[in-house]
Amino acid sequence: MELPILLVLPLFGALLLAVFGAWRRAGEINVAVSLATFVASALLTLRVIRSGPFTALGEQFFVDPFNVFLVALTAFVSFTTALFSRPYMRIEAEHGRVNARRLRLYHAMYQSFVFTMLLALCTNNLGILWVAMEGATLATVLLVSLYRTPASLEAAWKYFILCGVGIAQALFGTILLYLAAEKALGAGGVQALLWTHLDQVKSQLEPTVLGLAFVFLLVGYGTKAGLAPVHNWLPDAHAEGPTPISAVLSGLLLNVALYAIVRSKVLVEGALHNSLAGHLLMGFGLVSVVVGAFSLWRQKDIKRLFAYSSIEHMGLAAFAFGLGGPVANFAALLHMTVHSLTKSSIFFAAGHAAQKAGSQWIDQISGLLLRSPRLGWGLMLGSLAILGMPPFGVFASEFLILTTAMKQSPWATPILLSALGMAFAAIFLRVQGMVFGDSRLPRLPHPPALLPVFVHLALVLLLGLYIPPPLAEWYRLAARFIG
Amino acid sequence: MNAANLLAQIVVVALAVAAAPLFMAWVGQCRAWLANRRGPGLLQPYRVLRKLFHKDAVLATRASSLFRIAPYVQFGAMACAAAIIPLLGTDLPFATAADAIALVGLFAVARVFLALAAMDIGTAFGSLGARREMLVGFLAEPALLMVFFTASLIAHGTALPAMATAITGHPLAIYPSLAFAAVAFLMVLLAENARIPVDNPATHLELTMIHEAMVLEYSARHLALIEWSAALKLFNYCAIGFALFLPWGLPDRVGSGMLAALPVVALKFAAAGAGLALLETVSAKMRIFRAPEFLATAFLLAVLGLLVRLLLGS
Amino acid sequence: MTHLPWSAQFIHLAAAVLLLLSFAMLTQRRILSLLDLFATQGAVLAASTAIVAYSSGRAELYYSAALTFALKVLLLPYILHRLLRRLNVRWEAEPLLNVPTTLLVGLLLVIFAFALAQPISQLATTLTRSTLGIAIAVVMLSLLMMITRRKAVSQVVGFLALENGLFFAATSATYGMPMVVELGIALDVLVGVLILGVFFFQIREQFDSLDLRHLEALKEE
Amino acid sequence: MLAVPPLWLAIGAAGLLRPRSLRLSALWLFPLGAAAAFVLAAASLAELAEPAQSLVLPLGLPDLPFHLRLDPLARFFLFLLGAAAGGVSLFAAGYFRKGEGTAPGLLCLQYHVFLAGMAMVLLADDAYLFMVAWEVMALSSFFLVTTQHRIAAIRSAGFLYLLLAHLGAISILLCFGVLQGGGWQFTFDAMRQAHLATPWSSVAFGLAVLGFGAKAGLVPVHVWLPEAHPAAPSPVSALMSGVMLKTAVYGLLRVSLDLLPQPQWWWGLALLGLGLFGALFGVIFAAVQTDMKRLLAYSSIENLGIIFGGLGLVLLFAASGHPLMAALALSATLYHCLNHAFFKSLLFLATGAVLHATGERSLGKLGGLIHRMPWVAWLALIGTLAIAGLPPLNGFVSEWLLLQAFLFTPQLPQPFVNMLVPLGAAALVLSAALAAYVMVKFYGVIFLGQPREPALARAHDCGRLERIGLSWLAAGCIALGLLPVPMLALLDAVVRQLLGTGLGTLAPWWRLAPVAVERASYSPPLFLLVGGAVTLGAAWLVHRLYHGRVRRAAAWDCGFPLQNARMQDTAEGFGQPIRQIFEPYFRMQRELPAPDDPRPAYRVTVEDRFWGALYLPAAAAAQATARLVGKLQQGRIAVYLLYSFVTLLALLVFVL
Repeated sequence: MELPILLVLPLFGALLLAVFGAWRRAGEINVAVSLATFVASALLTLRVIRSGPFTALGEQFFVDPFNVFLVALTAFVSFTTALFSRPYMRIEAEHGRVNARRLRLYHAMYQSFVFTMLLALCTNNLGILWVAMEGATLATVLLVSLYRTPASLEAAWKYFILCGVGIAQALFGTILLYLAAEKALGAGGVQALLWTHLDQVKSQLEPTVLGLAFVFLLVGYGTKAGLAPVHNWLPDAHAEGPTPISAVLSGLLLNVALYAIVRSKVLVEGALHNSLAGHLLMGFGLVSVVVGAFSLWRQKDIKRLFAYSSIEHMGLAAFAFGLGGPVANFAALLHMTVHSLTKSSIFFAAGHAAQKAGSQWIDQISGLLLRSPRLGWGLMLGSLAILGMPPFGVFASEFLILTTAMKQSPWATPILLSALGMAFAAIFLRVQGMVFGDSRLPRLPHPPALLPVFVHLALVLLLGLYIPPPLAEWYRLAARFIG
Repeated sequence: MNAANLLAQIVVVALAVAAAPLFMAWVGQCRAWLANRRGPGLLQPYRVLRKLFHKDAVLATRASSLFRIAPYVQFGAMACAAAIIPLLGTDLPFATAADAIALVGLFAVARVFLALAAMDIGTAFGSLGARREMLVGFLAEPALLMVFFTASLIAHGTALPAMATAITGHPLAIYPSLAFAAVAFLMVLLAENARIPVDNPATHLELTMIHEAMVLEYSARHLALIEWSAALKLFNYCAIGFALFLPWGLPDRVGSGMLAALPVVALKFAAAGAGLALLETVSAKMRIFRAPEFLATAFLLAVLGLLVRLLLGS
Repeated sequence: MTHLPWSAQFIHLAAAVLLLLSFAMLTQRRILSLLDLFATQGAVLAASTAIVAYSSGRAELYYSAALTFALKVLLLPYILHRLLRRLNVRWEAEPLLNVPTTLLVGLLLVIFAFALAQPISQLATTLTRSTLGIAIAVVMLSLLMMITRRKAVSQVVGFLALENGLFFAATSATYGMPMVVELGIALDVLVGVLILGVFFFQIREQFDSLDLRHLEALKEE
Repeated sequence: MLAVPPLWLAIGAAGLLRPRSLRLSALWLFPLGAAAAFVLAAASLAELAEPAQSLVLPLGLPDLPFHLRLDPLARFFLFLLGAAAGGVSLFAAGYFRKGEGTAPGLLCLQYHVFLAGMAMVLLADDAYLFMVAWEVMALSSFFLVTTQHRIAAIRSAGFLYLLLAHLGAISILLCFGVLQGGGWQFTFDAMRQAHLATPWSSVAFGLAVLGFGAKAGLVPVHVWLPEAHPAAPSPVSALMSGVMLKTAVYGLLRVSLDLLPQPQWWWGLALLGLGLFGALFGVIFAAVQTDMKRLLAYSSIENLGIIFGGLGLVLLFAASGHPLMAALALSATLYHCLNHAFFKSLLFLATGAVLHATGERSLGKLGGLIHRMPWVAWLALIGTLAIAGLPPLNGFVSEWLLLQAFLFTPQLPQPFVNMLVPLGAAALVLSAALAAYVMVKFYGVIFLGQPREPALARAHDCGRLERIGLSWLAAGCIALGLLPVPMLALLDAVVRQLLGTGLGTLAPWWRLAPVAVERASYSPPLFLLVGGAVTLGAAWLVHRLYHGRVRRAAAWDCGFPLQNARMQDTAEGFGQPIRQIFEPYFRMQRELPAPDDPRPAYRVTVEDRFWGALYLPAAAAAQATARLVGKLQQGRIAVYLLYSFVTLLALLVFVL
């Protein structure tokens, strides 16, 4: 019963906020709905942990450890982001950057986005997965252009077109998958797109077609996951949209897109009996890591900076999934978790910092530690965490990924490590300039919401030092599901 | 370590301390003769010391206690060195307390204290002298160590008695490496004891002086101790030279043999003093910035000696 | 060819027309004509879907055909027409690639698409499987069109044509996707077009033009 | 012993309770931390020779929980940490009076996390915990370095520090990756058992040298050190230089002698060359510095160079089958680590006291402080003499031992190595002699002479806790100088653990004779006894036989009455001979005044050639690559679509 509630809640929230979104208390409604969603996801998680994977609603929905962990993560991050967005959007309104209508749009679309994410994660139907992914684009594209500045319009346009084209390629991939599945599962069957059924017959699927399908799916969903060289929409959209949206794009959307790729990879690997899919994923991952790391060097905009960092980290996770095997999959799942926690907390801090400075330009922000120490520490620690500094959890996952890579494909490790070093130099130099030094930044009209920042960072810190056995068991189960 | 040994040790040190000004005077006398002068006589240093000890010490107002300690430390270090060097025998008890490296360290202690004392007053001369002294020191010290190392490769140890007996204890052989080392040692000796061509003990010309610039502020008993320890240092260096390159005639146990060795040692000193005077007479003082080249040459010669030793095994 | 049933022959004809229309769209510079071509493409698509439905006896494909007709022949062209009239856009600016080169590249893409379709269509069990190559070619030509156009509207038309190609691929290779997916896709396309409409106004409001040259400011310098 | 790191963490966390309260941290937390440090030192020393103990904590990664291990090597370095940190913490309790930009409670947290991080590095027995502790150590020290982050130079120093630390950590991580061999096994135990092929073990060794060298300031990855040490508050500089650099030595020891199989002789030779080059390089640069903490930082480069050179010798001997000589060299190296921890911490703390009293770091503005700050001055004198390698203090002992190791070079299998090792001895003595030069400059310019600024007249001596801290470290210098034999006997357990052979018994306690008394011996107590007796006797005799009368008068002014403090040698002046002799080493810019300049000014800057040769080109290359990659994002949507299209086509071709 948790599953329908989980899905209906954000949908209901979206409708509610479409009406009351401009209300004075809309932010609180948003938080309340998100909290309810999170509670539902927690219940769902408990159920999966207790009784294992299950399908629901005529096999249309399927929950296993792999996606339920992402469901919980998604619900959690969307809840904390809602917490953050309440004062943030209020300050934005005060600064005159959004009016009541746009605020309503914002709230309604926020919940719709959460709905599409959860739908994409829970559905058993690869077609619906595709529909939900496209829906996620549609829900967020107007949010990216929320400020109606030339730059935000341009970013939204690129986001829309590039992701639209990308996702169209994924649709073709899905069609090819369907074509192959029909052969195995019988023509015209509704089950032919159900992942659970496909998974059972994956070794009978036609390899050539599946190889081609995987290329389409990889390029298609890879566009959404921000893998280089089809990542170009990502920095623009992250930089120009409101910060809560940057946080959820980076923290959730990229994860879900990667999830879609991994689901397809499982089928393709089963059919191909070779590691073509893994190698392709590793290649994309490696290119993304390198492109992301080097692009960081020339950034002047704080949100663009961390957007490139997301490309880098998605590349790392993709690389790990490509490596395959229990350790690498475990590491990739851990990496997805800690990345989305850390990156969203960074965006929270960076958003407030930019609000303070009245600009996203890095050289306009300085001395955060003097003027608002908590914000400064949040940004500093978050950045260090994302740079893979122990004892934060990102290090744990990077350690696992790198050590596995050393074992399985040693040639890739120097590339990865030097890219990580490059990223460190680029990001840390800029963050240090913003956090340290003297400051003339003004005070904010409302106290910033820093609780989510520190909650996220505390979780990431915990994961770096201690992964609770249930969580570890859960990751392990999920890793086994991915194979 | 029995009482006789201890007594012998004390006697040797006392002898060295007492004889050092005499040797200084002997070198001065030889130089005077070579310059066709009569010279002040061999007792002149003792007269100077006595006069200085009787005077009231005049200290600069800004002098700290470091300034007052330094002469005693220097004197103590030199006397200690005299106890280590096998002057009259190779079996004196204190020899095991320190080896050649410790000896070099001892000289360094004296140098560092004197340089610090020179800087203590805060005059231009003092710091200038300190700087030049340390410049000479940092080049001379490694060179001296390399000389010791060459000898230690022959002796299989850095203990000074071992070095002294290494040559005498074996059948007579020619050590080309020791020739290099000897030349290097001579150069170090000249530099370390403020002799021509590196420094001129007889001049107070500020452009060139090293040692005298440092001790400019000292007077009375402090100056006396410094002068005495300078003499002792020269004496010690010569004794080291004898132990390394001319160790013949040293008894290997405490006893009457030491008395017999006394004339031999005196003869060596007389010859060395004359040679030193001759060397100083025929050479000219260098510019101060040639000094590093001079000492670098010494260092290189010593290293060459070491390598020759390793290459030829001789 | 002679022993093919007439329905298959019709479908082949429709496929050929679709390919031809794609080439026409690639070269068409008047935007209103482009819209007409798009509507025609939609009509051919709907017709071919209906024929497939008839020949294979699958009822849900009729719904698919009807949906296509309603959406791609009536609704979308109507919306776009209205937008164009209100935005007052008529001509495409000079394309990034000149027409002969575009056609040449298009030709190469068609060859590639046919090669690509070869192994897939051998697998398909449908009557229409041989048209899969054409579907892929339509997809690729639409992509090419998107790359070479400079006006936002023509890029969108390219995008919709891409969607058509995909739809054609789905029907030709598999007799269409499950209905629930079809509906979802249709909904997405519809919402997408509506949002695009909003966008056009926002863009014009900001830049006084729908030329994509204004949308090249965000870059690494 | 294991309770100390958590205790430090708790003390640090307690600082956060009232972050602005100076009383809490100065009166309670820092002294408590110092007490914990002393307990750690005492416990480690007492158990030094006990067999290894292991512990697995239920923390860390699921398949790789935290492994801890206490063996003699770890205990020795824990002793070093505790002993030095105890003194430094006591000093810090008195030192952080005003807060240094960061709130005192936060500073207390960072400081104690730093201590705990170092302890955990030494305790770690698996790669993950090691890396975590290693980076925690780097991170906490980074925050301590950037305490006064409002100064731009300090920010860039901190950045450079953390960047190089991170690159070093990456290298170490790669090294562990190689060490694991084939299986995914990251406990040190598993690494010991992994049989690595020779080329791979050489790769691992190279990576370890690079990674640990970056932390230890090994040339050419030393550039952060002279920037970061002056930037940090003095107790932190003292800890970084005295202890943190030693964790790098520990790491290299752990990898090269414990984790790796049989070492190769050329590793030793390479490390010897690198280390001694670094020693010379460091001391030459130290001689020309004008900032007192930079001078000490370069001196740390020198000392770590000597230590690495010693390690090279150890490896060389161990690989050539001369375990006894290797044991001698290892004892010397470890002893030097301990010595350096004491005297360098002492000197850094002394500079801190000077800095607090005068607000000046530049040697050109100090002078004559022995009159105003006698405690600091006399205690610093001990450190100065010790670091200059003068008997009977501790610096001399390790130098002596190391030279013995060089001199007793047995017949090595490679003839040319036989030739090179004595050259190493030459480089070592040269750098030791230059160190004396440097330290005379350091001490003389700061504490002796006339005050170069009028403000120095207001300088005050340090407080009570600070004196205790300084005295502890000075006492350590003396004790280690006078009693090397008992300490070496304790060290024997470490040496035996790493090499299998120790130096054996070194009796009697008062005489150090590692090989044989008749070949080489050194007896510091006797030495001090005789030297002291002669010195005091001479003084007694002089006063007894003559008199002790003293008159005070102005210093002689050569008849030129306008002598002032500016006529003394400046720091630049004192370094001038070195600058001239070693000119090709420096990238020097000099501004000389014209003869008719009414306001003559002299300025000289001396820079490291490695900047131009290594670091700037690397940064430029990264920038160029970044520019190239930046071209991907050039703004035109058609091009982005083209990327997508081309990627798709390329992959399709690839798959078909």
